This record gives sequence, structure tokens and C-alpha cells, in this order.
Amino acid sequence: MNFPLLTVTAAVPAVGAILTAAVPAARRTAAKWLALLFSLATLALAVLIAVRFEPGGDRYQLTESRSWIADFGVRYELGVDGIGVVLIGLTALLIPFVIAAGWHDADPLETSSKRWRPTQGFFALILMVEAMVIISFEATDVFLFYIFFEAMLIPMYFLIGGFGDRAHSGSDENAAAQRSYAAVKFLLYNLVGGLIMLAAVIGLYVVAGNFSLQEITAARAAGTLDMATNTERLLFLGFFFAFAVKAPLWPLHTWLPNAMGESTAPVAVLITAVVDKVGTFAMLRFCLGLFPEASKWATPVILVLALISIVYGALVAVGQRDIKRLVAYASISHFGFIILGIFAMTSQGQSGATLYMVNHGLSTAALMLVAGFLISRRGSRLIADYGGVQKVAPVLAGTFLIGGLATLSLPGLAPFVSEFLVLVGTFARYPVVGIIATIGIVLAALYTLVLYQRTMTGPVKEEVRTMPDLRLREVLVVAPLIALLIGLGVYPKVLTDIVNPAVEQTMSDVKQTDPEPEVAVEAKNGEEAK
Amino acid sequence: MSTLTSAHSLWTLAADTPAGRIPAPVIEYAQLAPTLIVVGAAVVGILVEAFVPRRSRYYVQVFLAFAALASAFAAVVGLAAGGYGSTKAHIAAMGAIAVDGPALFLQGTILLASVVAVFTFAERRLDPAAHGNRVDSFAAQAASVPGSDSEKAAVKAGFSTTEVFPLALFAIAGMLIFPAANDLLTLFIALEVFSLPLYLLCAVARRQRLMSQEAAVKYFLLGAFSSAFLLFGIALLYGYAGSMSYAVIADVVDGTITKIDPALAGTMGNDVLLLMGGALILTGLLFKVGAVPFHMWTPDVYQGAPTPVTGFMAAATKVAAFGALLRLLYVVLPGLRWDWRPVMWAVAIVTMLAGAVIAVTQTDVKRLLAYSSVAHAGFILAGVIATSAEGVQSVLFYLAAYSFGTIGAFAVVTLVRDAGGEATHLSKWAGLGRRSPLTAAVFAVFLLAFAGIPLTSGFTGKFAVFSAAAQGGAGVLVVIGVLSSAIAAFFYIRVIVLMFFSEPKADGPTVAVPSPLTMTTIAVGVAVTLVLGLAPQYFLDLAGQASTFVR
Amino acid sequence: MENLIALLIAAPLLGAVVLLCGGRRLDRTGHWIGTLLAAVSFGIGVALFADMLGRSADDRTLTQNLYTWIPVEGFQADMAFQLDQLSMTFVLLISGVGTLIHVYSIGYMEHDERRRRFFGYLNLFVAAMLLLVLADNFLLLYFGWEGVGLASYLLIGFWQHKPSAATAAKKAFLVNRVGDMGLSIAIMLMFTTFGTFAFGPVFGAVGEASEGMLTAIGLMLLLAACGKSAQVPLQSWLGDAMEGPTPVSALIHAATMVTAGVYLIVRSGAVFNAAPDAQLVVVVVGAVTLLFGAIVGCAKDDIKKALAGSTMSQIGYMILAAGLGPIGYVFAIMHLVTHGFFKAGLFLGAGSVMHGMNDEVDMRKYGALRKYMPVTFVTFGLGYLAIIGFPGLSGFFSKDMIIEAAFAKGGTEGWILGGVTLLGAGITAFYMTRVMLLTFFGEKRWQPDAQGHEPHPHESPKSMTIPMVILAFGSVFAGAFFEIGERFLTWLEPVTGYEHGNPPVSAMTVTAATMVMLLAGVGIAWGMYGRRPVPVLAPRGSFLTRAARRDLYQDDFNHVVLVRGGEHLTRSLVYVDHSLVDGVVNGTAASVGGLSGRLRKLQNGYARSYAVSMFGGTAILIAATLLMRAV
Amino acid sequence: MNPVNYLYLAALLFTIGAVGVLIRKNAIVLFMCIELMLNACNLAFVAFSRMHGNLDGQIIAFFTMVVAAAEVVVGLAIIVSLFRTRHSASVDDASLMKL
Repeated sequence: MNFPLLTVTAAVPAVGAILTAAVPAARRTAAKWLALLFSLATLALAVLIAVRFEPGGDRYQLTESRSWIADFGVRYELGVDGIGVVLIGLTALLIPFVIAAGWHDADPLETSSKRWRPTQGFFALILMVEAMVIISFEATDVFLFYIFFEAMLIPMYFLIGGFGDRAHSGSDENAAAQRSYAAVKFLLYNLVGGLIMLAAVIGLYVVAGNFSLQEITAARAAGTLDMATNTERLLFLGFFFAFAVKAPLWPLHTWLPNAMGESTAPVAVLITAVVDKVGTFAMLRFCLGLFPEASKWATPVILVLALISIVYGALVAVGQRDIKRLVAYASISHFGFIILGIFAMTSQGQSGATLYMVNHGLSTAALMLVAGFLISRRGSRLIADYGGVQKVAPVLAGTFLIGGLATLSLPGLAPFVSEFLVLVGTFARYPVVGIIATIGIVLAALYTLVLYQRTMTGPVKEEVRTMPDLRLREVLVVAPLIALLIGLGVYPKVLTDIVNPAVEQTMSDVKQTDPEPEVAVEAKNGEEAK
Repeated sequence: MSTLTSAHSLWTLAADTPAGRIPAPVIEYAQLAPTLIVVGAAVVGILVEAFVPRRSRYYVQVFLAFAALASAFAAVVGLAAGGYGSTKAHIAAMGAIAVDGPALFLQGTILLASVVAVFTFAERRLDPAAHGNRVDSFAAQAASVPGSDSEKAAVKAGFSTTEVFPLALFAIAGMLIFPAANDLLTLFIALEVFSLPLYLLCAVARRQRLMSQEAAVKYFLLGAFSSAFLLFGIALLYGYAGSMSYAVIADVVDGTITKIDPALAGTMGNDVLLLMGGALILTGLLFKVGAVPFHMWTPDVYQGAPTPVTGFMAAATKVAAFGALLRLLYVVLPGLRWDWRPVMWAVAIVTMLAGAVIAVTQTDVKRLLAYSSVAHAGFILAGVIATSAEGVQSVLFYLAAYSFGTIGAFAVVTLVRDAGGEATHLSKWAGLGRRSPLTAAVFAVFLLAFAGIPLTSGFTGKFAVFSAAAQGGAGVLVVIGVLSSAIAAFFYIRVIVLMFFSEPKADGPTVAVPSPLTMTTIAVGVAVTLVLGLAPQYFLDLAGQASTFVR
Repeated sequence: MENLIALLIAAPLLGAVVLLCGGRRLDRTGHWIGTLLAAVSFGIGVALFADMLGRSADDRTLTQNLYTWIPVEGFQADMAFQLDQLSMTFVLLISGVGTLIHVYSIGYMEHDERRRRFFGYLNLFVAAMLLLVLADNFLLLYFGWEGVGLASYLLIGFWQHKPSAATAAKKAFLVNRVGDMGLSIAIMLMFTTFGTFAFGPVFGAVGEASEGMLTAIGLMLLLAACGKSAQVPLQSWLGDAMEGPTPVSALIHAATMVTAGVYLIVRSGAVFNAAPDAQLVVVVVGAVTLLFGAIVGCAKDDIKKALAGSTMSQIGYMILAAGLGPIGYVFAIMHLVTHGFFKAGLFLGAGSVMHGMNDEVDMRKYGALRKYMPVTFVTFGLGYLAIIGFPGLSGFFSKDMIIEAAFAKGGTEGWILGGVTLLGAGITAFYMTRVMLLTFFGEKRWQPDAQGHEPHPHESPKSMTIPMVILAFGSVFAGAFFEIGERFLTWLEPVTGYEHGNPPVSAMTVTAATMVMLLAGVGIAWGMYGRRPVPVLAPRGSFLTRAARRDLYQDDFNHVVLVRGGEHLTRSLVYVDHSLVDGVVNGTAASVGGLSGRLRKLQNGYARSYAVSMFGGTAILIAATLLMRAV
Repeated sequence: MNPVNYLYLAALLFTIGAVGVLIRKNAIVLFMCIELMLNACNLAFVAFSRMHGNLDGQIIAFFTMVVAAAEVVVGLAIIVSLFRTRHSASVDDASLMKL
């Protein structure tokens, strides 16, 4: 076995977390820089993975395999396919921005005791989450994946409950209460999901006798491992439930607005842009890979739920009074699209869904972080407290608008590509579903523009008049994101080339082929030759 | 499910001395060494109480206890290494005591747990020194009336109840025999031997003596009550099989018994004796493991007893009792599998759910942990029901993982104190994480382990028992198990929320800085919790090798 | 040569990037950069045009494939351009008029501190619009389509501090989004039908597709066109869009962007030709809109809104023509171009007037301005004559062609359409005359503005008048230039195809009828506004007038049904989310808590009750074991 | 006579003891009831031993007595100390800890 690149990539942030946590209370800034440094190192490694990865090659590459818990048939098996690569890239990419954006979010209050080291804890936890997310993108052993899928809840839980948004309405006690409510809600939702999945994992163990994704998938394909239809369906539901909570899919979504609303903007980004992606990723890799038949069986229901998420999430977003909750519901709508794309079972849909995971990460990060900067200036999350910001802080307003436009997936920005692919992919197999989903396009424009209009335009509010424009650190956080959004919007090829082969593999797992066009166009073949 | 005989072969070895034939009276002292050492040490401890001057008793007792337990553990390891756990496993002491894998594994676990528990017994730094004497968590003079002059005098004189060490040793000795007992009489005697000292230990708390005494009374009365049931069960079983020996009873139950005299033929036909007897014995054991509906003593006793004792009880008693339960069900009553499995199913389900649900609204840390231990008993029962080698293995592993976690958790509880002694009311724990992050973090680790969060021993154990149960065809049980552990997770999380996310109160408790003794206890607890979470393979192997009963 | 195509777009795009990211240091020079880059684009356009003329009619199409934009299994979108005669026409119109309006804006926006950004947006618009017309597949066209939507959003809402402007911008974008839904669905339909959505392959394979499918595609494209071109029922945004600076109204909401719908339909002619039902709908939409816009135009007192109504109506003509199929395509485009000239001119004129009148827009407060701003008067006047179709001017030719084509459709349809177009011509004459009279003739009805400044009308600076003059030239001669020797027809014919319908009545009769309508319209207008003095405050007016003032209540309908209804829907959904979806979960948690509370009561502290539970437990245990054996 | 009757007697005694535990308040009486149960067991043992004609049962009876004695020692110690603290031997008074 050659250099264990994947392990190292996951280990680096973990080590960083420990070191950061160890920094003495007084040396706060050192801790911040340390965390940033390690996150950048991780990014470098992620890039290395992307470089070492050969799109045409084996399905899983850079694989590692060690014995771990033989009694449970559990092995420490890592490996990445195209989907994993891009998502690891996304994670490693976003964390530095999250850290930079949250630079001052965890500075201790004067009142807190000397031994309490919130700053160190904050950044250590972020790195810990990164490590766990990365390894769950790498794991090709169901048990290994499950372990980190569950374990990452704990640091997330502390991030949400321990470091709330300082801009809150009402008293501190009230805010603290809401915060811990949000944290507990987050943890319980995901824990219940995880435990139900645990039952399914055990079931899988009983049926299959081991946890190796590759072996099981191969056995399923070869027909050497046949599950009773009902068993497969039950197991599928067990897995899917957990992922649907994480994703989140209507009606299991209500933890997200609380979590995102109460936590600081960077943490909110961490939740929706990084951690939740594990859910959709797992649907694609485990649900479809392990239980192809059951996936097809469940598709109609899932599609309906996804549709509800899309429309419902968008409509509820329109009705929000809290900026961050609005973004949260927008995310719910977007996750609806992702799940739609995954279960449309067409290569356009699934490639689109994968791109969507990345693009949604970037766009939400841009929008949410700018919103965070805005909120930190005014000290309020209520939309009604803003107005005319573009007059006093044009750059902030401009970046906010671009983030918003990305959210409503304007062509030329990355999300458009993925959203359109998802729509086309869905439409190709389920025209009606596809058409209903396109309503989401209009609604997205509605909530985004309403938000922009209410906060940024109109006469300048008194409290806003003295608001400073983005500072250098903040510009440095937002600018690269916007650049990426545009870059991937006009040249998504860099991603699709990596993703497409993996998607084809998944398609073959579920034994699905794209529906043929009614009319075979000769010119088309010529085009593909290009 | 496989046929009876093949199922037998899973967990029994052909013993080299077939039961029934009366062997020449011979006691294999070497193989009983662990127990004998502990008993001997206990006796010596009593003599120490009698003859060693009060000043130095404490040190002598601590040393004695530690030495005894350590050497006993060494003996266990020696036996295991000598192959008595697997190949040379057999029945010693004229059929009274089994020396086999499960016995040795459990004895080892009990001894190690006892060592760390005894450390917390010996802790004398937590309470402020009274009249210049360091004091431990035990009453200066248990006999004196709380608040009376005699008590004040005793405190002033710097008395301390060093008898706890020999008492503990006696209890441990009983616990060592309990899971190894191979006939019903030994079972009963062992039960009493470890119960009686525990009753006393509950009564000797330094603070809140009223509650301590109340706990002792309740524990004693209910314990005696349950042992009466057990005894009557034994009587009926004896009446059914005409023998005390597990092996013989098992043969009779299976109907594979060779020589049948008319009387036996008469009773053998009467299954009511058998079933009632079995049920009553189960009652006695379920009482000890704290399964619903025999659990109601746990919260009160756990709360009232001195915290070190609580930790010791919670851990060691469970191990011993489950050991005995396993042996009873796997060696004596496998023939009745189809009768007791459904019943145990019900018990397990009720135990898991009730434990988890009731704990949700608890306001006292010790009671909370008590109910959580009830819930855990339910989880372990799920493993017991599997009736397979995996089942035994998973239960053994779970017990080891759980006991250290529990002792560690209770040790942490002893640290959080205010003027009135330990501050066990949850409201006082608010903001502990802000005041002393380390303590809170350690406690959080234990809680997460109890909640079965991955990367902790709790998760590995839970996975082990549930997967064993599932393989045993108890899928429903598994689903209910995960649901109840979801409920359980809720109250563990509540404590974490309290410690980390709520502002510390002005008059909140302080965290005492313990001596290396308690520190070791906690450290061991954390270490075991994490190691068994991250790299459990070795210990799973150990439990796996130790998962076959001799018969 | 084809490599230049990308540059057409690149130049203004570069401008946009530079101006928007450049920061304050460019405030001084920004507008020059913007104008220059627009001009560069125009220059390249001319060069390509010359080159194209140099080649024979059938190989005039240039294509440039930069790279594969979205390559996914079975789904391929190229970043590829196609420049044929149709695109070329638009390129010249967009970059040409665009450049002029850049120049105009230099003067018009002089006093606005955010002028740099304004020019940035203008450049962005030009780039997006060029992308729209140069794309060689529908997805890329969609890219440009939304790009112009964004630019229009930014420019309508340019004065964001005015809530009305911000609202109008949002409205425009949303309504357009509805149209875009149509376009994206159309693309999906093409993909599922043909497996591609590039122009060439799709149009090539139209023959093999079922008519039903083609009709569906056509209708979806029409929906898109309605959104972009403000056709009924998606017309409501155009009037509000006048909140934007006047140059914007001239460029985007008169000359170029709003005509994108016409381009789309003409471009997809192949599809429509094969889907007569879709064509019929197109024609109907066009006819309705041309009347709708005209009627609305008659009642508005806001000069820009009146012109907006006229724009709607004129585009109605184009859509109608496009709906006629090969008979009409060419004339639709021709009218589009001429309209681009005179309508842009008219708007610039209006802007110039407002410039002189403290940004007053109510025509009832104008009057007698011809003496004060002669150049504006003349250029506006020429534009006026052009639009009403005064013989010899460009409007005359292009509109006449459409009317003829309408009759040529044949059958009752032909008569109805012809009648509608004629009627439209009449109304056009009426409302434009009205605008003319109210603005430049009669006596002064000037009012001091909010700050109490008396207006001092004056002629606008050169930077504004020169573009107006040039456009005036265009509106005078373009038509004739195109018509003589059927230049335009021969030019476009290879792309759009042409067939000469056989009108039931001779061309002369049609022309005569048009003239009659024209005179009638002018006459009535003169009667109402020329002879007697005009009240400063609008009279209540007839029902029709009031209805027309309120856009025939169509907007109110939207408000009541969509906006209010939507608000109720969202509010109730928020409630549902909080009380129902979340409530269920919280309820479960609460019930577990309650159960726990009740169960712990059992733990009442009495040892004996514990004993009872043990005893009972044992009893149950025994009973159960015995039962197990019994069953 | 038939040893089975002794079994019935034993069962009866055992039940009486158990019910006594459930219904009596005084700790001492409670404790006596438990002793009664133990003795019921002894009776059963002896009866069975007679039936099976082996001595095991009788041996156990002795063991039981010893154990009972030990229980008395421990039990009385605890009960007495409780009594001295509370001046009441009622088990129902000892209900500080509940819920």
C-alpha cells in the first residue's frame, strides 16, 4: 500500500483540532492562525487528491484497507470516486472561509471565567467536524461511514449550542434557551435518524455478513447476495431515513431553520454547506449502491417529498422575518432539488445533483457569510430592521446580491448549471415532476429578490446609516467564493469530467439507462464527437 | 434456529468429569485462588480492625485491599493464560464452582473494577479536613446516631469506618463466586455473601446519613425479599431435578439423564415445579441486575448510598449478576429456551423503555445514572436473549465496557461538591463546563458513552449486543432498543446542555481537586471508554474466546 | 473572421467587469470607457457585416465553438456562437443603438454620482443581449436571456433608494422568470424529443417529431416570448419598468431587449411552421397585445408610460407578424429594426423633455415646448411621423407590410387580423398625436416641482441631441432603404424563408385603408387635444379611459389574485410549518416527558410498594412461563 | 404421610410471609415475615430431600439457617440504627427518596 493520502487528509484537521484546543487561553489569536493554517493544509491535500485522481480509472481510487474490528466484519476501508473527490474538495475549500469569517465570533466575553477558552474550542470543533466529514466522504465501509456520520453530530452540537449568534432579539437568557433548544433539536433529530440507521446497519450485517461497500455492491450485482424484497426495503428505509433527516427532506426539516438561525453564520454555513451534504452524498453512494431495487421502489414517494421540499421550502422562505431562517428554508428547497436529481435516476439528474451539492455549498456560503457580516454590523437578524444598505455599504450589498442571484441560480453562476441538469434529468423520466419543479425557479427569484429589496434598497434606515462597508478580511472571504461561482458557472467542465464516470457507475448499480430521445438526431452524434 | 444439540455445542464443552459420579473430595485450591485470596484478605482485614491501632488502620486496610485484589487479578490472568478459560476449562471444588472462560473473564472484570472502586473508597481529599483529620466519604462511626454528641465526638476523635475495606472484600469475594457458581447452593451462598456487606456499605455514608440508612433499609428488605424468592425457586428446582448441580438439572431438563429413580421420574413429569422454580430464580437474578419490574430499589439505593459504594455496586453487582444469569440460562435452562425467551423478551423491552423514559424527568444526577443503569440492563438482556456464542461475547464485552464507565462517572460525581457535600441536584451542575471544563468534558465523555455515541465503548457494546440479538432473530427487540436509546440520549444530552450551554450560578458548587486515587479511577474509566470505542478488536477477541461455558 | 464573434461580446463584458470592480478611481473616466467598448463592439459588428456582404447568400453563416460548456452523459451544451443574417441584424441594432444611448447617457446621467455603475450595467446589458442573439443553442440563448433580465433588473432599479423603482425592478424580474420557466421547459422538451437543443440539429429534425410535441414546444417558447416582450398576459411589468432612467427605457424597453421575444419566435420559425396551432396562439397573443397596448397608451398621462404602451402595441405587431409564419417573419424583423430606431428616438426625446422639465413626466404639465427645445421637437416629431406610419417614413413601410401580411393570411382569420392591425394603426395615430400635442403644442401648463422650482425648459446638451438626430435619420430613411429593391427581404430570406401570401385585397387598397385610419386617428386626437385647452388635472373620463389608465385592471387582477393570495399562502404555510410539522415532533417529545412524569410517580419511596411491584412481577413472570407452556 | 402435603404447607407459609411483607409496616415484623419465607423454603427443601431420598436438601436447610442468622445480624444492625435515628421502625416513614 502506498502513501495513505486519504487518511492523512482526514488526519490533518483532526491533529489541527487537538493542537488548537491545546493553545493556552491567553494566546487566542495564535489558535486562530493555527486553525487557519491547518485548514489550508487540508485544502492543499484535497487538491492533491483531485490531482492524483484519474477520472477514467477505477471506480474507487487511492484506496486503503486495514483490518479494524474483525468480529463485526468491519474494515478500515477508504477510497474515493469522482463524487467523493469533489465533495472533499468542497469541504476542504469552505473550511478556511468559515474560519476566516468566524474570526471574531468566538472571542470570549469579559464576563466569562479565565479558564473557559471558547475561541480555541470553536476553531478546534470546526476542524474536528471537517475531519469527520472528510472521512465519511472517503469511507467505503458502511460501518466506518456510520461511525463518523454519527460522531460528527457531537462537535456540531457543541458548535451550535455553545457559540450562538450574538445578534439576537430578546434577553440573553431567552437567547441561550433558544440556542440550546436548537442544539438539542439538531442532535435529537439526527440521533434518532442515526439510531434507526443503526438498526438497518445491524440488519445489513446480519444479511451480508460484512460492511464492505464494494463487496456488497459487487455481490448484489453478481446476484450472489440476494435479499428478500421486504428486507431490502426495510434496510433501505432505515438508511434513507437517517440521510433524509440530515439532508434535510420535508417533513424532517424543521431542525435546520432553528440550527441555522441560532448559530453563527459560519457555523450555519458549516451545517448546510458541508455537513448536510453527507446526507445527500450517502443517498447517492449507499442507498442506491446497496439497495438498488428498493431505491427504485421508493422513488415515487421520494420524488413527491422532494417536490414538496422544493415548493414548500421556497414558499415558507418567502414568509420568513429572520434573514438566516430565510436562507435555511431556501436551503431546504435546494436540497429538494438535489434529492430530486439523485432519484430521477438519469445521468443528467445525478451529475446535476452532485454539482448541485458543490454549487449550493458555494452559493449558500457566499450568501450566508455576507448576511453574517451584515447582521454582525447591525446586531439584528430581522429583515425589517434593515433598509437602504446599498446606499451606505455598496460592496456589501453587491456581494449580497450576487450571492442571492446564485441562490436563484442565474445562468452564468454555478448553481444554474446544476439546477438545470437536475431539471432536465428529472423531466426526461418524469415530465410532470420536472415541470412542477421548475416552479421552484420562480419562487427562488421571489424570496431572494424580496430579501434584497427589503434589506438593501429603499430609503436608508437610521440605524443603518453609520454601517461600515466590508472590511478587507471580509472581502477576502467573499471574493474567492464569487470568483468560483462565476468560474464554475461558465466552465463547469472541470467538475463534470470528474463526476460523470462515477455517476455512470451509480447508474449501472441501479441498472438504469437514460430514456432515449424520441427522435434520433444524426447531427447529435457529430456533436458528441467534438 | 439450529437444533437443540447443535445449539448446545455452541456453548458447552464435554467436561472431563461427567456429573453424577461422586468424585473423591478434592479442592483445586490453585484454581480457586482468586476467590480464596480475596476472602483471606477480608478475614485479615477484620483482624486488622481488631488489632492494628486506629491511626494506621486506614493505610494498612487500603494496602491490604489493593494487594489482595491485584494478586487475585494476577491469579485470574495466570489461570486464563494456563488455558483454564478455554481448553482446560472444567468444574472445580467437587462440582461447586466452574472454572471456565466466562467465569474468568467476569472475575477479571470484577477485580479490575473493584480495584478502581476501592481507590474511590480510599479517597480522603474531597471533604474538608475535620479537626485536622482527612476524612473519606464514610461515617466516622456508623453506629452513632446522626447529629448526636457521640457522632461529633467520633468526628473530633478522627474516627473513620475503615471496616468498609474488609466489607468490600467480602462482597467482592461473593461476586467472584456468583458467576462461577455451578450449583444452586453455591449460587445462593454467593448471593448472600456479596449482598450482606453491600447492605452495610450503603448505610455508612458520612453526609446525609438519614438517606444513607434509608437506602440501606430499603436495599436490605427488598434484597432479602428477593433472595427468599430465589431460595424458594431453588427449592422447587431441586425438587424437580433432585439435585443442586447445574449439570444434572440441565440433563434432567433436557431429558438426557441416564439413571432415573422412581422419585425423580415422579417429579420430572411435573413441569410446573420446573417452570415456577426457574421463574423464581430468574426473579432473584433480575432483581440484582435491576430489570423492570424488579428495579425499583435501584434509584433510591443509588442515591442514598455513599457515592463510591454506588459506583462499586452499579458496576460489580451488575457484572456478577449478569454472569450468574448467563450461566443459569445457558447451562441450566437451555432446554427451556422456548419458555423463557419470550418472557425475557418482554422483560428486556420493558426494562429498556421504562429505564429510558423515567430517566427523562430525573433531577438528581445519581438517580439519573441509576435509571440509565436500568436502561442498560435492558440492553444487556437483549444480548443475553440471543442464546448464541455471539450473545455471550457481546454481553461480556458490554459488561466490561459499562462497568468502568459507570465507576468513572460516579467518581466524577464525588468531585462536584458544595457546603452540603456532593451537589447531586442537576440544577447545581449548570455551567459546570464554564467553571471547570476538564471535569465537565470527562463527564460528557462518560455520558456520550452511555448514550452509545460512536467512537466510545458504549457504541461498540451496543452494536455488539444488538447485532447478536438480531442474529438471534430478535429484530423487533433491536428496533425497540434503538428507539429507547434515542430516548435515553435525550437526558444524557440534557445534562451536557446544562453543563456547557447554561451560565454558571453564582452559588454553584465547586469542583474538588482529588488525590491521585480518584484521578486514576477517572483516568482508567476514560481510557477504557475510548480504547474500547476506537480499537475494541482485542477485547472482543478476549470476550469471544471466553464465551464458552463448561458443563 | 469567425473568431471575432466572441469579441463582440467580450468587449462590453470587459467594460462591465472593469467598471463594476474598478471602484471609485474610475468615476471620472468610467462613462468614456463604457461608451468606447460599446463602440468597439459596434465596430467589430460592422466589420463582420462587411465581410458577410462579401460572401454569397448561402454561406454567410459563421460559427465559432469556444468549448463545451456543460458536458454530461447524453447532454451537451456548447459555448458556441452562430452569426447569420438574422443575428447580424440584431448585432448591428444592439451595438449601434446601444452605442448611441451610451453617448446620450453621458449627458443624461451627468449629475448622478453612480454614473460609473450605470455604464457598467449598460455594458453588461449589451454583452448579454449580444450573447442572446449570437448563441447557437437554446441553453446558451437562455444564458443571454436571463442575462438581459438581470441587466434590466439592475437598471430599472438603478435608483434603488426609490421604493417604487426597487419594486418595479423586482416585478420585472419575477414576471420575466415566469416566462423563463416556459423557455426552460421548452428546452427540456427539445432535449427529451431530439436529445439536443442546438439550433441546427433541432430545426433539422423537426420533420420527424410529432406535431403535438412541436406545438407544446412552440407554446412554451411563446410563453417565454410573452415574458420578455411584455405580451399579454405577462405585459404588466413594462409600464412600471419606466421607473428606470430614460436611456434604459429607450435601449432596453423599447429598442432591443423587449424585442427578444420576436427574435426567439422568428429564430424558432422551423418549429412554429410545423405547429400551426402554436402559430395561431402566437397570432392571437400578438393581436390582443397590439390593441391592449394601444388602448393603454391612449389613456396614460405619463409620457414614458404612454410610450411604453405604444411599445407593447408595436411589439404586438411584430409578434403577430412572426405568428403568420414565413409570410411575416421578415416583416416582423424589419418592423423591429425600424421600431428600434423611432421608438428609441422617441424615448430619448422624452428623456430630453424631462431633462428640461425637472424630471416631470406628466404630459398635462407640459405644453408648448416646441419653442424651447427645437431639436428635441424636430427629432421627436420625425419619430412620431415614423411610428404612425406617415408615408415614406420607415414606420410606413414596415407596418404596411405587416398589415398586408395579416390580410394575406387568408380566410376569415386574414380579415380579422387585417382589421385588428388596421384598427391598431388608427389608435396608434391617435395616441401618438395626443402625446405630440400635449407635449409640444398648446399653451404652457408647467407646474413647479416638489421643491417649488419653476421649470426652465432648455435644449439638452450635444451629447444628448446628437444621438437623437442620428436616430431621427434612421427613423426617416431606414424603411425606405430596406424596402427599395426589397433589400431586407433578400437579406433575411435565406434564414427565415419567405413565401408571398395572396392578399384578398390589393396592396394599394390596404395602404389606402391604412391612410384613412391614420387620418381618422390624427383627426380625433386633434379634436380632443388640439382645439380646446387641456386641463392640468386629468378629468375623470369615460369608463374605458379609467380602465385604460389602470392598464385595463389587469394589474389589479394580478395584485389581488397572485400577490395577496401568495401572501396568504406563505403566511399559512409558515404557520403550518411551525405548528403542524414542528408541532408533531415537539408534541412527541412532550408526551414522552409527560409519560415519564407519570411513571416516576410509581417510585413513591415506600419500600413496601416496591415489594408489591416485585411480587406482582414475579407473579406475572410465573404466569407467563406457565402460559408459554400452555399454548 | 405423603410428603407432598409438606410442600403445600411450605407454599402456604411462603405466601403468608410474602403477603406479610406487603402489608405490614413495622420493619421488624417485615423482617420476620421474610424469615418466615426462608423457613418455608427450608420446609420445602426437607420435604423434597425426603421425596428424592438424598441429603442435599437437608444440607441446604442448614445453610439456609446460617444465612438467615447472618441476615438477622446485618438486618437488625441496620434497622436498629434506623430506629435510633428516627425513633420509629415503620418502613413507610423511611421515604425521603422518591420519584
